Amino acid sequence: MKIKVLFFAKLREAFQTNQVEVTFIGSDNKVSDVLIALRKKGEAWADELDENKSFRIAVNQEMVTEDVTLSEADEIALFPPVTGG
Amino acid sequence: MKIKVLFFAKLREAFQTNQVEVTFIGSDNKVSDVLIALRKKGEAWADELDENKSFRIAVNQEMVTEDVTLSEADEIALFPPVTGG
Amino acid sequence: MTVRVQTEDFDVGLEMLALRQRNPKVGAVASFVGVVRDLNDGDDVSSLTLEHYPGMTERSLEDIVSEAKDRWDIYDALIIHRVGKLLPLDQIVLVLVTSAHRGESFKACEFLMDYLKTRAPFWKKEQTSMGSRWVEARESDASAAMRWDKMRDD
Amino acid sequence: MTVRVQTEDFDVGLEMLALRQRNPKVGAVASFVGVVRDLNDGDDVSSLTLEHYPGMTERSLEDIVSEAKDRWDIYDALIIHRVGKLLPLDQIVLVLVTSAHRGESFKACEFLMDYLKTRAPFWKKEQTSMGSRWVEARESDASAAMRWDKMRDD
Repeated sequence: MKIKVLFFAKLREAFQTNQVEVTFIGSDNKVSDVLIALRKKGEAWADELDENKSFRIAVNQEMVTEDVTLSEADEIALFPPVTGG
Repeated sequence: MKIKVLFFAKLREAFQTNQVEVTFIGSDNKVSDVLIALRKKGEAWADELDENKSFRIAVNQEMVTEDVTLSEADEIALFPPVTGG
Repeated sequence: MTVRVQTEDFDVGLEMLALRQRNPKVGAVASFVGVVRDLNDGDDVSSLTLEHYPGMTERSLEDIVSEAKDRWDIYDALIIHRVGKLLPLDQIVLVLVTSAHRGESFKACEFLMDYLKTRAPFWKKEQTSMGSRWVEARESDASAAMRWDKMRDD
Repeated sequence: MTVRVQTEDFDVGLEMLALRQRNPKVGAVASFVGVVRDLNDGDDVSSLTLEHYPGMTERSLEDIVSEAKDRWDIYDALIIHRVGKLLPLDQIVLVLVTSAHRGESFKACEFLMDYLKTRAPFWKKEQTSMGSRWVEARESDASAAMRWDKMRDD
């Protein structure tokens, strides 16, 4: 299962990329599994996606919590708390 | 003591005038004394200024209650509850 | 000028720009525009005539603006109220408030409208297919204004 | 269109006219404009860059407008939010709401701003004399939005 993960704002800058693809063997993966995989990509990743950091998660453009189960072709996005308006 | 009384909106129409002058002998007159004098001017006056009617009183352009004591040259105004905005 | 009573129409965009551009610390502009509706209490309204008490009107509006400035951390406020004959879709009243953050300007703007509705000496007369009639004061306006009195006591 | 995300500036007066003139039953127009301030947290801001999540932004704004229409008796709402580089005094966001009576449009307008501030994926980066920095989310925005959640439960 391939999952596209987008990054915005401070996370995009910290990871020096605006998206990555995460591949899983098997199904029933959750957002939390994606986070675990991403934290292994390096210090900036482990730091910014630490459980104590307040980042937001969207799946298919809806904000969700990390216990959401993913389907093939889902679009995940990770970003800081929003500051528009 | 001469007191000028202005009327607005429905009261102006009912009394067919936008102002009258009320003359009192002596001082220490209150707004309520003016109302008593005005009610004697005819049926429309007695009717519109009846105690049960909800009209508003301003003295020198500030809304007040009828127990306010008047001074020479005060400007009284009587009008319906306001409906601007 | 903080308050204007006039027969002419007003341009919301221009008034807003003029009010906020004075001050680069303005982060929030709340506004309210009242408009003549073509229907009131079930009858078609063909036009509206607004009468006021010259002198007292300006004074009461200025008092209301002062009170808003005492209560909330706002920079500026503007009230424009039209008088004379108005037609459906015409603008009647504009209230503008500027502040650093939005909460203050929202509250002050609503307060200004609520107080204006019960304290500023304007009277509306409607021309309908059933003839002319003075608009009756609404109980809901009195209670809207009273919310703020209560808040002050808290 | 109910929501627009754009780099260009907007004209509040024109947008207001377009929204309200569709409907002669509109008696009230509440609006809010957010403006770039030249100062934030004590530092001079020379410019602001607004990033967003294309697609999700429009969708979240439309959801917020739908929710406002479910909650209050309003006719129409419009949200315009700018992205890209902005300077002090530039307009950032416009929220417009029309209704028959003022209470509904005031409430819906403030609700739209509060929800937008916590739910719509925009991020501000400030350029100051001390360098660039991402604006931190405010706790006060989270609690402003939570007021409405609470109200719904009541």
